[in-house]
Amino acid sequence: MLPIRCPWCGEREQTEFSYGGEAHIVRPTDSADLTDAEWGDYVFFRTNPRGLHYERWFHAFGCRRWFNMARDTVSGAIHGTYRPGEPRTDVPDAPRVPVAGGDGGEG
Amino acid sequence: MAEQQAPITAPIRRGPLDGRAPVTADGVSLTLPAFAGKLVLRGGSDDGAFTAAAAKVLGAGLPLAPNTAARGPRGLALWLGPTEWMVHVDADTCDALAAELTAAFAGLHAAVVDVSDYYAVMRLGGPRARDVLAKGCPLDLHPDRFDVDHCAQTRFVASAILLHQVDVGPTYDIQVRWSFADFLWTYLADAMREFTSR
Amino acid sequence: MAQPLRLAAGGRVDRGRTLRFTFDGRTYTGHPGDTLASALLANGVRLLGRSYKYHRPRGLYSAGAEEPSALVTLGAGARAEPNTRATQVELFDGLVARSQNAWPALGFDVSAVIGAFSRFLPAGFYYKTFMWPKSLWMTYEKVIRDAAGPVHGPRQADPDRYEQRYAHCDVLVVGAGPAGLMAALAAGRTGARVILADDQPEAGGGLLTDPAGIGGGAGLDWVRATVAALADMPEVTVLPRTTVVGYHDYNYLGALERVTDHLPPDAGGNAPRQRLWKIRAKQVVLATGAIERPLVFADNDRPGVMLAGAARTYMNRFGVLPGREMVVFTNNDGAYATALDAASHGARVQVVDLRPDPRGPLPEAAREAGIPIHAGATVCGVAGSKAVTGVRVRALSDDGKGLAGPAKSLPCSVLAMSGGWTPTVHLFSQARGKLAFSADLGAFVPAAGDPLNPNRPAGACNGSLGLDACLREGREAGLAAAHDTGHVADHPPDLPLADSLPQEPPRLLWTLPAEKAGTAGEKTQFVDLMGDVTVADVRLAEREGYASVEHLKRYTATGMGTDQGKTSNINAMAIMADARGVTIPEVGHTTFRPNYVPVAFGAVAGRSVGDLFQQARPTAMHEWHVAQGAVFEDVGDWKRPWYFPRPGETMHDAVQRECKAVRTSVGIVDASTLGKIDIQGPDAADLLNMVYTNAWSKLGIGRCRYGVMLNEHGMIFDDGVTTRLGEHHYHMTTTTGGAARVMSWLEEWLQTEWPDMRVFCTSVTEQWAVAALNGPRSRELLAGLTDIDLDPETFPFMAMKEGTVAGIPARVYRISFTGEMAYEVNVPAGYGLALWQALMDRGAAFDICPYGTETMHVLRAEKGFIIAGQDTDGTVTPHDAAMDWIVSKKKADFIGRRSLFRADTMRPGRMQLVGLLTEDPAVVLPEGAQVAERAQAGQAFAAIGHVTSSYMSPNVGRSIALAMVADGFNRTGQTLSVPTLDGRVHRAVVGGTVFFDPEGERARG
Amino acid sequence: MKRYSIFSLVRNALSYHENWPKAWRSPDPKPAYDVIIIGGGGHGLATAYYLAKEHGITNVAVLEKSWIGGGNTGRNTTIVRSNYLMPESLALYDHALKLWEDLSQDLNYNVMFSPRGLLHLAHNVHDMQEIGRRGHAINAAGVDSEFVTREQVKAMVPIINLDCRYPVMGGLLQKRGGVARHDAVAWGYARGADARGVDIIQNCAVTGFRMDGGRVQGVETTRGFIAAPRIGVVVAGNSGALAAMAGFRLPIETTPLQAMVSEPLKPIIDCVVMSNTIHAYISQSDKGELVIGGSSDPYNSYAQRGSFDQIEHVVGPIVELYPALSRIRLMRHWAGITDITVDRSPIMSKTPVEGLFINCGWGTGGFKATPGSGHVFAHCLALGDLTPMAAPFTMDRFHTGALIDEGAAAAVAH
Ligand SMILES: Cc1cc2nc3c(=O)[nH]c(=O)nc-3n(C[C@H](O)[C@H](O)[C@H](O)COP(=O)(O)OP(=O)(O)OC[C@H]3O[C@@H](n4cnc5c(N)ncnc54)[C@H](O)[C@@H]3O)c2cc1C
Ligand SMILES: NC(=O)c1ccc[n+]([C@@H]2O[C@H](COP(=O)([O-])OP(=O)(O)OC[C@H]3O[C@@H](n4cnc5c(N)ncnc54)[C@H](O)[C@@H]3O)[C@@H](O)[C@H]2O)c1
Ligand SMILES: Cc1cc2nc3c(=O)[nH]c(=O)nc-3n(C[C@H](O)[C@H](O)[C@H](O)COP(=O)(O)O)c2cc1C
Ligand SMILES: [Zn+2]
Repeated sequence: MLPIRCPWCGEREQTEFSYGGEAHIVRPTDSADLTDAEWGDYVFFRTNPRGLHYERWFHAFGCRRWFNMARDTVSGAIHGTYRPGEPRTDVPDAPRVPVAGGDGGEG
Repeated sequence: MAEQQAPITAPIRRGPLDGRAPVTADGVSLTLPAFAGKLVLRGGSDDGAFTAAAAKVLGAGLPLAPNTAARGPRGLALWLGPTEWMVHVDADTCDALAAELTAAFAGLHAAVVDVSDYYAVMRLGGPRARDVLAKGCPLDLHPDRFDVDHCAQTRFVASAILLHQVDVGPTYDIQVRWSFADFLWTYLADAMREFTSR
Repeated sequence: MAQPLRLAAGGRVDRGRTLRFTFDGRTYTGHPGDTLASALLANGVRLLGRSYKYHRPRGLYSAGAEEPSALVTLGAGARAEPNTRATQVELFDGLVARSQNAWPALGFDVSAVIGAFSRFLPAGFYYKTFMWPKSLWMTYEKVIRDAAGPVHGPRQADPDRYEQRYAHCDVLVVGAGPAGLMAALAAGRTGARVILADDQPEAGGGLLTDPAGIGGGAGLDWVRATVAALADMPEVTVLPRTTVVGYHDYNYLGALERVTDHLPPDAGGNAPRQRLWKIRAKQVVLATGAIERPLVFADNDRPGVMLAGAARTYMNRFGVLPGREMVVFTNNDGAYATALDAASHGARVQVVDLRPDPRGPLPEAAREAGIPIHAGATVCGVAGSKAVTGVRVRALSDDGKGLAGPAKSLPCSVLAMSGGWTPTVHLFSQARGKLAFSADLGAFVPAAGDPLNPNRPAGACNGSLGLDACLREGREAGLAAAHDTGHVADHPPDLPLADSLPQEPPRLLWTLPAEKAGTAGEKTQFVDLMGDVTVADVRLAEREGYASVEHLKRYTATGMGTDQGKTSNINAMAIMADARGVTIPEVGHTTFRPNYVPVAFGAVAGRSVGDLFQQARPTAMHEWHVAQGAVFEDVGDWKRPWYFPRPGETMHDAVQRECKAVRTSVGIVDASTLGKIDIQGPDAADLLNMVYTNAWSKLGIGRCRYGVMLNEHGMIFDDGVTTRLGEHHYHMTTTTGGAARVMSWLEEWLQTEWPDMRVFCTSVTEQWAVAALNGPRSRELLAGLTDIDLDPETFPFMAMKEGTVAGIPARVYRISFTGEMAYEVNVPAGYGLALWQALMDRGAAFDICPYGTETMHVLRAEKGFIIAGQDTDGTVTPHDAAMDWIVSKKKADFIGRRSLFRADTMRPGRMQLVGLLTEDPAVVLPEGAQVAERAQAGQAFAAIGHVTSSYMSPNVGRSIALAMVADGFNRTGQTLSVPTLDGRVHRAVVGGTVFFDPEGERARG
Repeated sequence: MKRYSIFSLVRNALSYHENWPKAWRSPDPKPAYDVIIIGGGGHGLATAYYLAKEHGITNVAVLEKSWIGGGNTGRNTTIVRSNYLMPESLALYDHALKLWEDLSQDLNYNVMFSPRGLLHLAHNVHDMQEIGRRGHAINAAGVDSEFVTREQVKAMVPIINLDCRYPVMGGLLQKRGGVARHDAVAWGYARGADARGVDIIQNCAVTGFRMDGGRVQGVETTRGFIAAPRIGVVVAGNSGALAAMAGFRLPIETTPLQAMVSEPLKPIIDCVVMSNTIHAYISQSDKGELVIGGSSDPYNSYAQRGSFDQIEHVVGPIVELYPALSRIRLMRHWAGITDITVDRSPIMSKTPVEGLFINCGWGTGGFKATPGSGHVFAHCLALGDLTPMAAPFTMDRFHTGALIDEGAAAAVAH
């Protein structure tokens, strides 16, 4: 169970969240002009990387906000969470370790 | 066609937990607080016009800090999210307040939704309340982390709850959907069993 | 004396009280503080069970969680608990235990003859045989299955309760031996929130075995003082009888507290039997100690052969002398302490040491005490089968690989052995920690932790066996862990001085030479007692190519028993290394996985079973339905009335009656469970235009419209009616099962794709109770209860009005899922029951008929209305569902639109929704029945579709069905075959999906 | 290959089993092969076996990054059945089931395939409709499946609690379904392939592809470059990583799936019982432990470990459905990494790289397909093209929309 830091509510257990797949996939606005293959790529094909993954989570049992998270699919390390529209979290070399003291929410 | 007929008796408003006797154990009790009207307010935390309008009607600012509640002259406002608050008010004044708020929000991107019946509230209090909650709620409720007028939307086992610490007792108000209320009540009462002598 | 091996004094048992218990029906006594194992030992009971495969007699091997041998079934009836380690069971009065894997009796077990055939049953023998004749395999298999399991499980429901709780701390310390206590004390002094968990009933760990001194006094006095100091710290929680069983990512650990297991059944009051703690710790200190290793020699599994440390534990902790004649067999100094203690209790003790010249302080002390030491020698045989009566000892050749000199027989009743110590690194390794092989210890030790799971191994767990090192490492680990959580001690505890004797290195001989050469000798040298795996099996695995450590494990089942190889794995790896001619680290170790010790399923399930398994969601009118004898249907978590049988009615009768009543007079259905979403904001219509296939911009205020939602694959996933309440205000309804999904769907698109859309969605599902009146007299009925003008001119079909109904503020929607004139009355849920009762009271005059979901389904099928999820299944486009009309041709975009134009979605001949009328109107096709162009009874056929909905319709006066059929739209008028499993083939004609009131007049009326 | 039999067992017993040969060799890789199969799981090994046995192509290497059978083949709940809904899947899985029925004899290795019957439980009207459709569809295709009543369920599984939170309404039984010994499947295929000349090379991880003009030339491995004109990728959870090495993407996400075993017991559940609504799958191995599978962790991961809440998610339902198991203990739990497609159906396909074929996407349910998958894929590799049985399963379907949606019938509850 991952401890996930909701960008609004602070750190909560994973069971409060639902997973929303890869992040930063922009829905084509010109879909009518796309080939079946291009459209299929958008709908079905994901990077599924071994390693750093930018993904979406939904704070389903909390504030009901969607947000993004950078996580390593091999080491399990969560590198950070950020709100939609914010730039991708910079990923430092070291995985995140629960920090001394303050892992509370923003409030 | 308006062959209007008055009902024979005034309709009775019921909650899902009506008639439940309080459950008590050593150091913890489960009770029903008085029925409150409940309004969801929607608007941006960063929308000054909205927050000002809300503050004006409510007589106190909405709590803008996550996971906090603020009491004002017209009721208790609980932070639910960056664009969402729950306001608990006296049931009798709920409609009027909703109307006032709706009027105050005219022209703004904001909303007022009456959810008085959607949710039921139960109250768990006493020195052992934390131990009972820990049996299903993954939040850290240590007083250093969660104190009076902190609130959180979280879960108790499978139920989504809105937890609000009322006093240092500690006493918690736990708000849950109508259809989950009976289950949650039963679960909490069961969780208290350990603290009852036979 | 009742307990022949009980010492007169010493140990932690309370001789003042006597407890009675039975083992295999015989009554014995013991004392508070005993384990079942120590009590049995005190009574001289050696034979405790039979082995898994060969049914060899087995006894007590250890004194802890690592026990591979002494498994019993505890309790009886519904409380019977198989595979319980006698070493972990605290004795209570009235305890009942039985041996396992023996019939008819432990002493005389018929299956023991299997042992005689053991040479035909080497590792993996079943892969090589039982293949002929093929037809007999299931018979062979039954025999194998019956033979394999050691014991029957209970058949009745478990009467006990199990709880769970979450906990949070700065520092979790696992193990309350000297290292763990010191760590907890040091961390506690900083004010950090500390949890100290230990699987034993009392703290002390190794100090309960070893009376070493600390700080100038007795070690156990130091333990007592430390425990008292911890009890005074408000932020420290000490959990005895609590085993940390799983270490999951981000320092999330599961710990099983045995709350009342040590009490007689029903003596625990309202406390649970066990409690699973789910602990999120910022830092962890692993002070789990070390497990002693057996030596591997011929017949090393006989009852009476046990670990030297365990033998000492029985003496010092439990006041039991394992035997009056003891041989200590060791490769290290530590076991001499066992010899010394036994001698001090008057036992006749001899030591066999693999090392040619043991000279450490402990061996010297043994010499001084007059204990004979056979140095440079090995045990090469054990006499006695159900209990050890003696051992054969021979000198070792210099390289340790052969035997030299004549055999000596040493009589003894217990052989206490020690092959050295293996740090208990299970949790460290579960936490992704990397291990390194320590050649000194002959064991894997913690090397590098994983940053995801900040922890510190300390003491014996870290490979530091000396008491002084344990205390020092514990203190450092406790302080550092607390420091990393932001806590510093003003007065950290001093490091107490401890008695620690220097020890000489062990002589690591992983297999000992046997008197019989080769396999003949190796096949009684047991590596894994639990799985009856011998040295011969390990070598066979290597020979056959199952040489990687993981293949070894799986081919021989080493380490796969309930002990998970705590005493055996390292020996197996070492023997494999020897067989392969490589080093032990080259062989490597298998993966440590939870659980550290097995955990009752009940504890993992917690209270969420039975009545608390999963909420059953009632509507506001539920009570009424129950009182009226409704039969309920589970729809998701909801309880919905399925039908309302009258006395004597079958389901069919009731449904037919309900169906007729709705179309002739008026029916009422509880529609509260539909999902409801309040949508507000200037861009609300834009949102609707994107999530629905049809156009929403022109919907008038107070008007309702039906919509279908597609996923991005173009397939229908939900539907419902949405009503415009105000300029920028809509009320959406969804299917019952789809409510949460649709709500999340809207939020997902709004928040992640279209953040600029100014729309707020708020779920209002349970704010509204909904009673839907359906039927030609519904207006008449409602009119008598409402102030709303029901004139169809001003309140037409697909419109909504607000007002009061029965004096209750209400929204009334003129929408219809039955095709009848209908009014869905929505009131705040608190008034739901009052509304329902008022409608029923008033409805009496109209013969109002309450109906359930089944009737609702028949009625909508008569009208050809789909149920998303029944008539559609995630592969159906609106076109397939004969709903082309609902897809806007003008809108440039909506979710799923592009997918409607893919090659396959435009392919002719797709499955399409049609109506089917059987030739015999009395035949109701089974739902799910397959449709064929032509089929013959009892023969396979190419299905071209299937029946999605099928009912006897009293209103159409015959059976009706909906079906998905390939190229269905082009088959109108065709007669198709529908074979059923009873061997009949029905014929049915393809037609439209609307069977009743095709013009739709009734709903508009 | 020395044949295994009761006679050879007795003969070897007399020589104390000291003369058994290696089940498979451990050769060093040759510089080049006719076909390379990446992945020494059941599917890869079966592919090699059938390439050799059915197509006479024996200059084949199976490259396995660690030990054979250690992927999902060695960590699955071993359920074997063919009662799939869609005709394309049904054909494929029943092809596999028929091969299972003779597999021990064919391989001369007892894979302990045990067709003890497999029961799907229905707990609500929607479930009944779902099994109704599936049962009829399967029967139409001439494959066995029967509906059973609540009472029959009880007779088959006496410890079941029919009146649990979602009462059991009935079930669908496939008598030919059952379980098999997972490890033995990998080992039996390895031994059979090896005996026919296939090189099984363990501890040899593929780290890249060498390409020339869109054609594959061979693979880079931790043991050097190995050439082959035709290569099959059969690496389950790692398919995405291998595809990335070859420069294309797959419609796959890799997620952990956990399983667990109890302590061993004498027989207590004689068939395989699956329940979608209660989320519990259980069977009992020949060794006596209860083998229980659960639902996938919800997120992508290559870590071969899942989260504890998923374990709770499975064990609660098990206790609800089988209250007598409450006192039985959970001994070990672990995870595999599964390759999940959107439509829950596998991919057998050519790839954008000529000469490179992929067989993946079996996700949480491919153990049962092992013989069929190997058989069909071997044929494709031998042919250099897809066979009719494989053709519906190409990657193209994610572009045309011709999904084979096995999740479909269980779609939405009304
Ligand atoms: C917990 C669990 C339960 C399951 N239960 C069932 C069930 O009951 N019934 C069922 O039918 N199916 C089940 N499955 C699914 C089933 O296990 C798999 O579909 C099937 O075993 C896949 O076999 P495979 O040979 O394709 O893959 P694997 O056995 O995973 O083999 C792939 C191999 O490729 C190797 N590899 C990966 N990368 C490389 C590389 N770069 N170079 C070389 N080698 C590489 C891996 O090491 C691995 O050995 C379950 C799966 C899991 C995880
Ligand atoms: N040869 C030798 O002389 C020798 C060898 C080994 C240990 N020792 C002695 O043993 C002691 C070791 O001290 P230590 O503190 O490192 O260890 P310890 O063995 O004293 O204490 C470890 C404690 O952890 C508990 N434990 C283990 N796993 C657990 C789990 N998963 N959950 C909960 N509790 C668990 C054990 O029951 C035990 O109480 C020292 O006194 C040392 O001198 C001596
Ligand atoms: C069908 C099946 C039965 C198993 N039975 C046992 C068992 O009896 N004892 C055991 O320790 N592990 C058993 N395991 C689990 C393995 O020990 C191991 O956890 C699993 O193969 C995954 O490998 P890993 O844990 O080494 O990563 C079983 C696994 C499977 C797939
Ligand atoms: Zn949040």
